[in-house]
Amino acid sequence: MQDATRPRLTIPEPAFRPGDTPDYSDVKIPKAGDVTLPPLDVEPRLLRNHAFSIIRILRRDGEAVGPWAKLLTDEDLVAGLKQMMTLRKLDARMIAAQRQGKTSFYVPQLGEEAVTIAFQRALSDGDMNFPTYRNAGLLVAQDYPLETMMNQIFSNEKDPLAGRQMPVLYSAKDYGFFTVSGNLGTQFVQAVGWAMAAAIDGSDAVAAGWIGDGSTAESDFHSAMVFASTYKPPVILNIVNNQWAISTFQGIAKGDSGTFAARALGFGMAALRVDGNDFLAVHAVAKWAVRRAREGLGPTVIEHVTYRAGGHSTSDNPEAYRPKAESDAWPLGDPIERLKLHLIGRGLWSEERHAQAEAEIHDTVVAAQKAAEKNGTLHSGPSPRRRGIFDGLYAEIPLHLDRQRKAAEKWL
Amino acid sequence: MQDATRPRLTIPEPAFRPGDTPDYSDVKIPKAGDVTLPPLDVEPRLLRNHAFSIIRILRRDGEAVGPWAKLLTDEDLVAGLKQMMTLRKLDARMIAAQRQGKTSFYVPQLGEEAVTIAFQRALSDGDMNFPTYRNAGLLVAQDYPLETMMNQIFSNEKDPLAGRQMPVLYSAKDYGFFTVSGNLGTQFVQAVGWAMAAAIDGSDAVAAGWIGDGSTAESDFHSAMVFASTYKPPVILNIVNNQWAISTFQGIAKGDSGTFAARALGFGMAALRVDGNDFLAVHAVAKWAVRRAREGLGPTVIEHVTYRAGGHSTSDNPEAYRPKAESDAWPLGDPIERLKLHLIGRGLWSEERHAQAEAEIHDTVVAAQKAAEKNGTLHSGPSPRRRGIFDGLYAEIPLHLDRQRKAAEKWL
Amino acid sequence: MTEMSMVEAIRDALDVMMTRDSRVIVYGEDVGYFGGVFRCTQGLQQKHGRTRCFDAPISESGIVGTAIGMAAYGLRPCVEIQFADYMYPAYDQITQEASRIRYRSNGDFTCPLVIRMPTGGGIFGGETHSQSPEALFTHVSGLKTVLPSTPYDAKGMLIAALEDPDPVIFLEPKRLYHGPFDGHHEREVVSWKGHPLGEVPQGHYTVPLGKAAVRREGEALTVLCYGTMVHVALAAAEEQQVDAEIIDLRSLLPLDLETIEASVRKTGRCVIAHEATLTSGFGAELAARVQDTCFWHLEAPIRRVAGWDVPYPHAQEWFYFPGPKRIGRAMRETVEV
Amino acid sequence: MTEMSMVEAIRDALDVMMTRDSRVIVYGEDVGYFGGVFRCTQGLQQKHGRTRCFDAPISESGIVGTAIGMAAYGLRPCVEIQFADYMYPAYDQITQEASRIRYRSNGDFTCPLVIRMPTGGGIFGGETHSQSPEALFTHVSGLKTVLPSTPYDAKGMLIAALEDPDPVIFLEPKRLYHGPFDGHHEREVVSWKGHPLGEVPQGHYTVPLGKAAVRREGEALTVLCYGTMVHVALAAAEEQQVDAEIIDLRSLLPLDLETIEASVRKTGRCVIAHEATLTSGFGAELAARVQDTCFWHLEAPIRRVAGWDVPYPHAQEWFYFPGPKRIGRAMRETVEV
Ligand SMILES: Cc1ncc(C[n+]2csc(CCOP(=O)(O)OP(=O)(O)O)c2C)c(N)n1
Ligand SMILES: Cc1ncc(C[n+]2csc(CCOP(=O)(O)OP(=O)(O)O)c2C)c(N)n1
Ligand SMILES: [Mg+2]
Ligand SMILES: [Mg+2]
Repeated sequence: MQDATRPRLTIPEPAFRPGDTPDYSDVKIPKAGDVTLPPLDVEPRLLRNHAFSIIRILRRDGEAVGPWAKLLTDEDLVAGLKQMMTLRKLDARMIAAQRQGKTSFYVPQLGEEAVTIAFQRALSDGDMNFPTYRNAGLLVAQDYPLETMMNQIFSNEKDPLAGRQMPVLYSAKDYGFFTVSGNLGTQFVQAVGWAMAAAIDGSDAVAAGWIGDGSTAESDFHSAMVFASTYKPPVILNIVNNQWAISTFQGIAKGDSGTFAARALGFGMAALRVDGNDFLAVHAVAKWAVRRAREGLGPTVIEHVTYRAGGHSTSDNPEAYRPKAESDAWPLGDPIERLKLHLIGRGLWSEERHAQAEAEIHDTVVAAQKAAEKNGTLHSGPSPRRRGIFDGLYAEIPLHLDRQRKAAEKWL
Repeated sequence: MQDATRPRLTIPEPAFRPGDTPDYSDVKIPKAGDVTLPPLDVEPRLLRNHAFSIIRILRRDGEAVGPWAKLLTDEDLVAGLKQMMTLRKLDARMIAAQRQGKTSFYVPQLGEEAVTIAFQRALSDGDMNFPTYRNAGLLVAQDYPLETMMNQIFSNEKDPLAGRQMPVLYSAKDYGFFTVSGNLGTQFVQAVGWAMAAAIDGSDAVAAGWIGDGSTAESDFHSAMVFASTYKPPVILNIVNNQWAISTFQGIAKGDSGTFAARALGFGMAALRVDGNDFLAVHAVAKWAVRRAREGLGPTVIEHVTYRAGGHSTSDNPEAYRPKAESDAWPLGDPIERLKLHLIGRGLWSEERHAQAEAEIHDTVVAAQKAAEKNGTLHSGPSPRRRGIFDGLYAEIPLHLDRQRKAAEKWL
Repeated sequence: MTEMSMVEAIRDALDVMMTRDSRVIVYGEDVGYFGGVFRCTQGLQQKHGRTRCFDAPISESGIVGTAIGMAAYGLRPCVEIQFADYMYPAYDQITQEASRIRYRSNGDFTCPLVIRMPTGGGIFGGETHSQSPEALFTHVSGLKTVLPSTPYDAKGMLIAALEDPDPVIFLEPKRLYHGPFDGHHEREVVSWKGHPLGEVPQGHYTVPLGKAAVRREGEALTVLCYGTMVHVALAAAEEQQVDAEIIDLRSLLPLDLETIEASVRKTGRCVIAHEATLTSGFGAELAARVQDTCFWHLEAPIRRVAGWDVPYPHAQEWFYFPGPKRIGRAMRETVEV
Repeated sequence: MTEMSMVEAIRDALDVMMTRDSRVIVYGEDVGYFGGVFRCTQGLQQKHGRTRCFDAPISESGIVGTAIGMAAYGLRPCVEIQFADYMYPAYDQITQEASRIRYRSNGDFTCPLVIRMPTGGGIFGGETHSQSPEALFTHVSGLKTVLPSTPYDAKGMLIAALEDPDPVIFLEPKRLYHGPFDGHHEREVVSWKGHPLGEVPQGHYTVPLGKAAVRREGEALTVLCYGTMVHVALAAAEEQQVDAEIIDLRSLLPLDLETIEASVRKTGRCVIAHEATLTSGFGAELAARVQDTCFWHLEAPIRRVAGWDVPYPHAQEWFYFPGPKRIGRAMRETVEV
């Protein structure tokens, strides 16, 4: 029916589908240490290679190489490893808890732990993240109480959000963690606004926006780019490219060419593309961008190249749309294994210490869970006050809502 | 109060404000003929220079030079010149008519006539424009009846849109002109959808979307870029950069670096930047992009660099925010003067023929206006049926609206 | 006749229409290869090809915006918004564009377009997976807004929507996808299998948009409801032993004023139920109309039972949801006036 | 006291607050150097500096989205949407974000934010410069929606909004910017100069959000209205010689239920007027509430007079606009029942 030279609709397709054997051997991964370290006041248009290549520090053998290396202390690295392990453990326990009916829903960050945990170490008190549902690492990196997270996950009596929000949509102002929305993308431009406010106010705080690869298609992504490129406030705009948006691979959001970081180039903004499974590289890049922002040199867009090794959420079954073993084939490896190898190579860590840390973390997470479960879980034990749903919509309750509250009393 | 190295909010400002003497002598305008003509199947990422430079054919002395030249016949050129003159005359008469209270509102295209008139000549029957309010040239280039346009401008009895729409928000399906919206930007992504439909349908029609520099900040611009870069339908996405959005200069939409065309590069799409006041260049670029689309080679984004020499609309007074003489200082000149010079240089035109054409066009436009005024103007003479406002909202009138129609009868 | 869940009925409607009419194109987030997070489009890409059913970028405004362009071209796009809660980014394209293409162009262009979206709560989805935004569409001239409460209607109405020359907002009460949920969340989930309205004819048939269905005839009062609330109201009438006339509106705009008015004139009493927040919900329009056209027949104030005026809370959703107890009590109080 | 137009009163409120509170930031399309297409921000950039009042890109969602971030930071942004008709691209940020920041974070974050937008028709603006979208805000829990009908209220309410800890939608009836327009478009334009409510105190004062104003006391019926319709209703009462009690709601949410109910209980009759399209307009909510809480006092059906259910037509706008004749007739018919 169609003429060979006539237009056809291109429908991008992932390389592999269930039944295929994933094989990334032809994907070119830039060598660690290859990408240059630009000066903080670099002209954004000179960062072309930085937006197309991948900034990497950790080699296959675990050695840290290149101009971006050596920014973290030994303690930082060990702490970071433990936090990544904690996050992974938390995820595993909470997925199990969901299966046991203790919560309605959970979102894991399996395989992406380095992105948020390494990034957060580049921020300071007073800075503000505008996260998505998959950024709990920003809290874990600050040793935010696991029990409090679980209280929300279990929607129990001590849920800091009083049962109003779904699990994982945390809010923690004191930890620089903006209330997470269930609507994709909205936070990205809010981050820019927060940074504009900091600039107007003359503070030296910086904001960090977070968005997933799939969500870059949303309008708010564009608004964020437009306002950031025009007003140049101190904001870092993080795109976490974990290759998937529920069942949809990143090619549907991006088309079949270029990178997400390249979108920033079109706006004259600094753009870096980083190996998101390389703890050192993520941190180095974050540090560079945060310094730049704090010194008034403008916004930076960072694409974190990683892989969503787990399901999208507990409601998802990835085997329906991608090969089972795809995450193992993913060429950038596992962030925990890679940092572990590096630390062992530097004599800062060992298999024994790792096993011991595993055990300790297990105990800590289990203890937190026990404590949280005492406060109730979704369907049993104490739960948030029902009448509380009328509180705190406005600073002061208006008459029409007060009447509803009174009418609702009879149903309590 | 602020530390020197602390972030501040950048507020881009135009180079000149009322009272200043505009001076563009330091603005580098690429030489005519300098930019190469890429093959139709060029890889978009190779078009970097095309997105940053300006494709120009007409030299200062009127000569057409370079690889993009020689696509139009002599008749086409003369017809194009006359159409530009017609559009300019139409604008002048309608602005005057607005002052006389014959219409509520008008939008001129003074200084931008080449963009639409040269572009339209690259389209064929069955193609579809998705225009803005400032694209009447797409109709004039097809010798659309001036009287019909005026019937709408005057909201009279013969208004093809029955009085429902503001002046200039034309609709003319048979002329490949989609109904213009008063909401900025919405049409840009609709154009992509239309082209997707053409591709699905196996037709060889192409769509052309239109948007202003200021409106590229809208969400729909992003949606258009995302869907066009993913599905690669036969669409040309035109950005008319006339430097101003009402009182706001283009730096507020774009920031202070780069070009609008460059935004497309971030999406891996072909991008061209063209001298919008160069009739030949606009046409050549349009032809290239249309051929590319029709052969299934994907979308092209074109930034037309021009200048809004008049007010934004009859409601606007540009002297409140920019120097009076700024349009004269504009280095790309006037599209009519430039084409005229070219034609005279080639012996196809003369001052006498020009004066004669002026007079003829004047008569034609005046005659159309007289005829249109017979059908009524906004406040006098016959006007669209009032009861007609209940018609055609749905294919069939629903009961609730029918009841309103009946209730309204008593007010007729 | 086959027994179908509402999901299957929707999928079947799409399949029937994609088979009959090559202009019908189905797309949205995750609807292609995977078949949609609620599985309403499962298998359609495999059967009808990749350019007839495909995945879209996560851009609701882009999905609707491109669909308007497709409709203007002459195709019949049917797009899915993954949850009604995510239609807000597309609200401009829906309300300022799709709804007005025909009117503003005086018929030069039209916009036959169906926008499907799952609506309503009861799945622990919190404020962003539970909303019922129907009143935000009924205030917009030029749209049709419909929502089925049974598999039979879901298929017949979706086919009617796909054949309609104007844009239709097709809301799918997600709590009804798998069974006639009556608000008794503490009981076992009931399935459509075995339910008379889960019997769905094969092939093509339509249920006209704009006609209400009387789900229960009665003399004591009229209950106006739609979607999940139909089943809740039926349960409430039974439990409270009230002889209610229960009207399933099915279509909010166009609205079946005649059926509504005839019923209220007969019963003299009226309760309205919906899950959306009370203030400025569609119940307001219903109450305002009924009190106007049936004033002299009314023997009691018209009562509205609705979601409270707060965002849908996650943990307290069953306190928020207007269940059979709340609706039953309003019915009882209204007949006792 | 100075005589001010509504534009001047709005500008003065912004100036007073920008002077008192360095957290107040004003931005929007064309509001900076030029001072806004309706001139409401004229001179503010020159006086308060470029980072306190500036031009924004044409991105309503970006304007509101950044303002939410600013409010979360601790500033008090006041953004302008050039016409209410252009708020739709920002509808997601307004209704799903601004309205819920406090609630969903259980008070951890708040969103003190004012969104100003000119509303209503009567300037030959056609379907995209004339809309009255108030009901699209009143259905959203967490927003306040207000609109003044006089320069005095405009200034006092805008200051109150800027001091309010929650997001406020501040609708400005553009036909009232320069005078108390009563719908008689065929007559000379009347100016605020000389009008008692054009007298505006200097400096800081507030008009509380949530209190209605009785603009005319009467016994024969209650008229509920707001914005331009207040002046239309006053003219209609005069012309029809009806002893109407005319209530200017000023604030739709929170709503002054007590004043409304007391009045209707007194008069037993009620007419509601607004310019927005009838179906699912805010009048529906008013009628639904009044018939419920005042049922036993009502002696006639509540009548709504509103824009017809079509987009605001350009040439026929005075046929669309609910002018003094249409409102007057509804008043007369209601008292004569
Ligand atoms: C506005 C909106 N549209 C759709 C959804 C449904 N949804 C939730 S997550 C998701 C995929 C997001 O993918 P990505 O941005 O890549 O983030 P990731 O889950 O990979 O971290 C979708 C479509 C939503 N929550 N909000
Ligand atoms: C959604 C929306 N926002 C704002 C406006 C008001 N408005 C009309 S034209 C205009 C400026 C547009 O500038 P640009 O895109 O550069 O086009 P130009 O007028 O220069 O052709 C603005 C802000 C609108 N019509 N629609
Ligand atoms: Mg992803
Ligand atoms: Mg412009």
